[in-house]
Amino acid sequence: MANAPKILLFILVGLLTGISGYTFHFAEGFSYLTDDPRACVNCHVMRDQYESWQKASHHAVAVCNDCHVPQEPLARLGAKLRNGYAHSQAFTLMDFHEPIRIREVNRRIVNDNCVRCHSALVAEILPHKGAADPSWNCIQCHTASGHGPPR
Amino acid sequence: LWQNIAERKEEARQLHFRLVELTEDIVDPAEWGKNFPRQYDGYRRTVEDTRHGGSEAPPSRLEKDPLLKLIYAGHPFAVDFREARGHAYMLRDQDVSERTKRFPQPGSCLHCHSTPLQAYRQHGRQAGIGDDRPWEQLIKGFEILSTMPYERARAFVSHPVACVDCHEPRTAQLRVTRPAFLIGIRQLARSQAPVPHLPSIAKWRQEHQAHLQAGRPVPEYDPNMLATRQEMRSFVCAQCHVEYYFRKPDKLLVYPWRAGLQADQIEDYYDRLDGDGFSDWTHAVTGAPLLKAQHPEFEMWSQGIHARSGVACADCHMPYRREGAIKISDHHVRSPLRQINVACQTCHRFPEQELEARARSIQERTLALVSRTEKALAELIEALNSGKQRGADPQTLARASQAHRRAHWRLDFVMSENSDGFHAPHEALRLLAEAIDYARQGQWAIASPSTR
Amino acid sequence: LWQNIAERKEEARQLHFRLVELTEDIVDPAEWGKNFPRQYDGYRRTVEDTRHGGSEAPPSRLEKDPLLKLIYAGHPFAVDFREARGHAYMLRDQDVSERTKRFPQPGSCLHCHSTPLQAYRQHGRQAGIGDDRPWEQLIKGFEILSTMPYERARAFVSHPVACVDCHEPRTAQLRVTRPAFLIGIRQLARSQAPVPHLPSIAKWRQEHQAHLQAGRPVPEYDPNMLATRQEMRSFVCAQCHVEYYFRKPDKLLVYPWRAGLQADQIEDYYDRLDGDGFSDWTHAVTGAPLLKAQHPEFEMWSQGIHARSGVACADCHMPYRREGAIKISDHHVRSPLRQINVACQTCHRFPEQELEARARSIQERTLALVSRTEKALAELIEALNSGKQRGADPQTLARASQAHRRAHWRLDFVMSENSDGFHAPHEALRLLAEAIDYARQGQWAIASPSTR
Ligand code: HEC
Ligand code: HEC
Ligand code: HEC
Ligand code: HEC
Ligand code: HEC
Ligand code: HEC
Ligand code: HEC
Ligand code: HEC
Ligand code: HEC
Ligand code: HEC
Ligand code: HEC
Ligand code: HEC
Ligand code: HEC
Ligand code: HEC
Ligand SMILES: [Ca+2]
Ligand SMILES: [Ca+2]
Repeated sequence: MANAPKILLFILVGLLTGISGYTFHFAEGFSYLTDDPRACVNCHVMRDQYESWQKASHHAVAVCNDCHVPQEPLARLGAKLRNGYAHSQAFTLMDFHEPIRIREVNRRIVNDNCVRCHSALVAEILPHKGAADPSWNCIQCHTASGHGPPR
Repeated sequence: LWQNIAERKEEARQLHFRLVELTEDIVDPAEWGKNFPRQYDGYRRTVEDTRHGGSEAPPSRLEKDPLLKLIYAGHPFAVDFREARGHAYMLRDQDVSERTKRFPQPGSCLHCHSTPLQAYRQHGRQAGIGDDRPWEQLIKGFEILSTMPYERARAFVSHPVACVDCHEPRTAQLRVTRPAFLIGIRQLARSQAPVPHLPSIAKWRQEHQAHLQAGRPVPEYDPNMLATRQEMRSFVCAQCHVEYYFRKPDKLLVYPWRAGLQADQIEDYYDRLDGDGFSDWTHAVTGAPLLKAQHPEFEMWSQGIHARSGVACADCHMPYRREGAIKISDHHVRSPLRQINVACQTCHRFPEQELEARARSIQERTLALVSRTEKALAELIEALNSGKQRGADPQTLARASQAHRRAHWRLDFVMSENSDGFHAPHEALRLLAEAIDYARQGQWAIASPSTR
Repeated sequence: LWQNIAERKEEARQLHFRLVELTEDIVDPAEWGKNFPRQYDGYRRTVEDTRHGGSEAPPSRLEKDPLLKLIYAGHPFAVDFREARGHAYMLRDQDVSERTKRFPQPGSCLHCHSTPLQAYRQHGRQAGIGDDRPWEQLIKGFEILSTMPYERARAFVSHPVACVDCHEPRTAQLRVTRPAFLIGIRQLARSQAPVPHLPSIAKWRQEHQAHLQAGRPVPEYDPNMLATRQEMRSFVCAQCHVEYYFRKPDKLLVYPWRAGLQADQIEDYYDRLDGDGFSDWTHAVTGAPLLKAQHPEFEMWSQGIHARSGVACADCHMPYRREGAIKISDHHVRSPLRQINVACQTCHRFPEQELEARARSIQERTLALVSRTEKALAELIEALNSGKQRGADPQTLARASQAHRRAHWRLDFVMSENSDGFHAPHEALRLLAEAIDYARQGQWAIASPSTR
């Protein structure tokens, strides 16, 4: 992956949130934009998910961004922006719901990623109305795929 | 971009070749099987019935539990009542049952033991309702066929439940087709009864309110249009696995959901029906006007924690299974405890024996309490009988008789539900506890005038 | 933000400083609080009682439910019986209860309402048992203090439950210290009763068998050595939240687990005790020899799905909560429904309102059946009373009296358990159903001789 878009993104995020570059650097914001799972665990509140990911069935085949970020470049950028903003805000205010719960939009992203990798296998069971059918949800049954069973 | 994704998704779905062009008129599952061989294979395996093999008829519940003859005295169930088995047998088991052979039955019985859709349409058409009014046509045919004598109606159907009953032929999408269900679920939607497990009904109710307030015409709740896919995965079963009764006097099949799905709500509905209340039959010993409960799986499931958690019938009874490179729904509908690994372990990360032990311990607690309740009910029947012999006063007898109705309904609701309590463990025990209380109160009512 | 992150990173590294060298003799939680300020903060907040504020005494259950005076007639509970509240109040609430003020009670009461460890040791020592035999010393002191009159024993204790009761002073590791529990759990281990939720006992039993077969001496089950950490997270509570009785005649405290933890097994134990059976008191109206159940939380939890799934008391009542970068156990022990997000959502992915609704619906079904059972029991009491007045034959009265004992035990077991059924919903309803059956059978027994 080229570095240019990341830097651009970083500036954008900085502008959006009014965070100084230094702050974001300290928060290892750069690494947040990479695919290295350790980037996420820079924040201790992500520790549970990091550790549970390591123990779950996918740790050898998928890193955080394989599941949590859309793979189409444009959507990818959009999601990173949106989530970067949400993340900075949550982290600054520290007013988020605990335990942390995935948002509906982000769940949809994850779901699309399940299908992306497993499309052949699940071809017959996909929603008949395509992605427009909001009721279908791999995670409903496979809660444990990303992060193992709940504690 | 959107287009892109949508296209690829569509592409991903086109895996199987369509060898046959399926239409409404193709009822034979073998034809469907040409397009969907894996599902057809599973479907056919319902002959390998879970517990009761390919024998002539499955074991009698009356022999296993001798009190049942007393409890059902005067009802055809006291003559023949057996275990359920695989879907492949549904039509045959009805034909050979003493309940159809020795008692006059209506065509209504076939609604859930065959594929009557074509016959309904055809009779509606013959009654002069054109294909341009499909709903009216269907309902008309349903009414005509259901109110015929069983033997006459029987000639118009030939298959047990078939693909076309649950699937739209062109897309194979899930659908519901049974008139009594379509009417029943409308009435449920129109009721006030809370249904937290059926989100599309809650949504329809809101819109319904909005329509009413705006003075707009109010469309009925239509599951085929509005239900979520997850709801459909239960509704297809709720076409048949439900409590029902035959309307008087024409014996048309009705699902009693106008006041809700809970046993108490259904009882309430029956108590008010036709002004002075409905009863299926009069108990041969006590003369009490009783209700017969039949397989309320859908109603019971609705009271349970699985329904509340969005777990559908198909999740457990038709779980996905991997066949080579593809994942399909197991069409060999049967007890989930026969394949706990696919039916339960995706959601519950416990060993198979442990999960089986959990289900069994729920069932054992329930069955032990069922026997206890049966004993109480049998003693009430005896007390009522001897009270009548002794010439107890009519008021006393009426009180005891009312208790008999209440107790019988609750016991029967649990006993004729086929999961032995698993679908809603807490609710099942609540009903049994109430049944015991009513039965024993009835007994006491008989005894008390002479002791007070 | 910068500041924020820096702080958090700092926190993450921080362990606690040991300001005080803690020993067995340091009972005062304030001292412990110097090393563990966060846990101490939580502990102190048990004065902010969940539901019943800091008032002089929490609401009376006798006033809320008038039938209770009849049901407990003749027992101190008919005089004063209140809601539980936070741990901080345990000693005070016992002191001011009419149950200690108006009835002679033994020192046994203090076992669970104070920190008696030091006093036990001291009395053991004074009785001549040296520090080299700590177990004997502890048990001796326990026996001496427990069999004293309450007022005398009271002078030797001063704190409600304290850190030292659940934690080893040097390492802060969990431990259990209550003699009645240590003895009770040994007896449970020696029994045959299945305990699938307590793996270390199952393991000990196997080893026990092996020792026996090899003719080796058999060490007793010792939870402090053998229990898993997850078991310890329930055992610390099971030191007190359990059914108990006072041995006759010396009133020593005993946990009745020799035949198992289930209500039926405990009843069985009582029925056989001392040859002709044990009873706590004689009912003032019926004369039946009854059992009093007290807060069997541990026993009830043991029958539930959470215990089977390895969920401990502390998971729900002392959940981990994040304080900065550190996760600590919430020492403000209280109702989990006050903080569903930390108490339940770590395991259940449903919204808070939904989880609360699930718990409440279990409680509502249970409480509705509790009232139904109370009515049945009250009617039995009335029937037995009028039977006695009428001079019914002794055999009839004995049968009804036995039914009273069975029914009362089951109702009381559910009613005096403090989760309103949540800890084991299915088991609670089973017991109530049986209670109704026994109560009404007793009624019938009184009525039937004259009607048969
Ligand atoms: C700057 C610290 C930090 C970093 C780095 C971080 N997170 Fe988070 N994350 C948080 C906080 C704080 C929340 C809670 C926000 C909320 O719930 O509103 C959160 C919530 C989430 C959520 C759930 C909430 C939602 O919006 O759906 C997901 C998914 C998530 N993070 C994924 C990731 C991934 C993937 C990475 C690495 C690529 C990552 N996080 C890196 C702090 C961080
Ligand atoms: C194989 C796919 C997959 C991978 C890889 C993955 N996750 Fe997730 N993650 C999920 C799913 C699925 C959920 C939602 C779980 C649910 O809704 O039941 C989730 C939820 C989350 C949440 C929200 C918490 C919650 O329980 O709702 C966070 C935060 C998160 N993931 C962070 C991470 C981080 C950090 C990594 C990498 C260390 C990671 N994830 C790797 C699939 C994955
Ligand atoms: C980056 C690609 C990728 C993504 C994204 C992904 N998977 Fe997988 N998944 C794999 C691979 C590779 C395997 C192991 C090989 C196999 O069995 O196909 C696997 C295995 C599995 C398995 C079988 C093992 C198990 O966990 O029991 C399941 C179920 C599964 N995935 C579900 C999901 C779900 C649900 C999601 C979305 C939350 C998801 N996958 C996302 C690549 C992926
Ligand atoms: C509302 C749907 C429905 C209707 C109407 C219906 N059945 Fe059934 N029937 C079922 C279902 C579902 C089962 C399987 C569950 C069970 O055995 O309780 C079943 C099982 C049976 C069985 C096998 C088990 C047994 O009870 O012996 C017989 C025989 C039977 N039905 C006969 C009849 C007859 C006769 C009628 C008409 C009087 C009838 N059915 C009407 C749905 C229905
Ligand atoms: C057209 C009506 C109808 C529909 C639709 C239907 N069933 Fe049945 N089902 C029956 C009848 C009738 C029987 C009893 C057959 C017999 O005993 O001969 C039965 C039997 C069963 C049995 C017992 C099988 C055994 O091996 O013991 C199960 C389990 C079952 N059905 C589940 C389901 C599920 C799940 C669905 C939906 C996916 C469903 N049914 C849909 C009518 C129906
Ligand atoms: C969470 C899993 C689950 C769900 C959801 C579920 N069931 Fe069941 N069902 C079971 C289990 C377990 C049994 C007991 C099977 C046994 O005893 O072998 C059972 C038993 C049955 C039986 C009797 C089967 C027999 O062998 O006689 C029928 C019929 C049935 N269910 C129909 C339904 C219908 C209809 C629905 C939806 C309205 C439903 N089930 C929802 C798990 C489930
Ligand atoms: C209603 C429940 C349910 C839903 C929804 C669901 N699955 Fe599954 N899935 C299952 C079950 C059950 C199995 C186990 C099948 C087996 O072992 O034969 C499974 C197996 C799998 C496997 C592993 C196959 C193997 O053993 O290698 C993958 C991968 C998978 N599912 C992906 C998905 C994806 C992607 C989605 C969303 C499109 C999805 N699933 C939706 C129930 C579900
Ligand atoms: C009693 C109802 C019922 C009957 C009868 C039935 N199916 Fe299904 N079928 C289902 C359900 C439920 C699903 C799961 C659909 C979903 O999740 O959207 C399904 C799914 C399917 C699918 C989609 C892929 C999959 O496996 O999930 C195909 C194709 C299919 N069925 C073909 C058939 C054929 C062919 C027949 C007749 C031989 C048949 N069905 C009979 C209920 C039924
Ligand atoms: C699609 C998911 C799913 C499937 C499949 C499923 N369950 Fe459950 N089950 C749940 C959920 C959700 C709960 C509610 C408790 C919770 O939140 O964990 C639950 C609760 C339970 C409970 C405790 C509730 C009670 O009534 O005591 C038992 C026991 C249980 N399930 C057994 C089974 C068995 C046996 C099967 C297979 C026949 C099964 N489940 C299939 C999701 C599922
Ligand atoms: C085995 C441990 C144990 C013993 C012994 C014990 N208690 Fe308690 N006590 C508890 C627990 C636990 C609670 C809180 C739960 C409850 O209220 O049921 C409690 C609550 C109380 C309360 C407040 C609620 C109420 O019932 O009014 C009083 C007062 C009380 N006990 C008095 C006594 C007296 C007097 C004795 C001796 C006769 C005694 N206790 C013996 C454990 C015990
Ligand atoms: C030394 C005995 C003892 C121990 C150990 C103990 N408790 Fe208690 N607990 C009591 C007594 C006594 C009360 C009642 C206090 C009162 O009402 O004055 C009580 C009250 C409670 C209450 C009611 C609080 C409220 O706010 O209404 C809860 C909840 C509780 N205990 C849970 C626990 C849990 C969980 C544990 C273990 C982590 C535990 N207890 C350990 C004796 C004990
Ligand atoms: C799965 C969660 C869970 C577990 C495990 C659990 N409890 Fe509870 N407990 C509850 C809930 C929920 C309530 C009901 C609280 C309410 O009504 O406000 C409750 C109520 C109580 C109460 C009464 C509290 C009050 O406010 O009066 C006591 C005491 C108690 N539990 C002790 C225990 C003990 C001791 C154990 C272990 C043996 C235990 N609990 C295990 C969830 C749990
Ligand atoms: C009724 C029992 C009980 C009492 C009293 C009690 N604790 Fe705890 N404590 C626990 C339990 C349970 C844990 C969880 C331990 C574990 O999981 O290993 C715990 C954990 C701890 C820990 C480990 C860190 C953590 O938070 O998980 C510390 C330190 C601690 N307690 C200190 C104290 C202090 C200081 C006091 C007195 C002010 C105290 N405790 C009183 C039951 C108790
Ligand atoms: C540490 C994990 C854990 C915690 C904490 C927990 N639960 Fe559960 N719960 C489970 C498990 C495991 C089951 C069994 C079903 C299953 O396998 O999902 C269950 C089952 C249930 C059920 C269905 C069983 C029944 O008896 O109907 C309900 C309701 C429930 N939990 C509510 C709660 C509530 C409310 C809380 C918080 C007070 C809570 N749980 C805390 C793990 C947990
Ligand atoms: Ca009926
Ligand atoms: Ca007792």
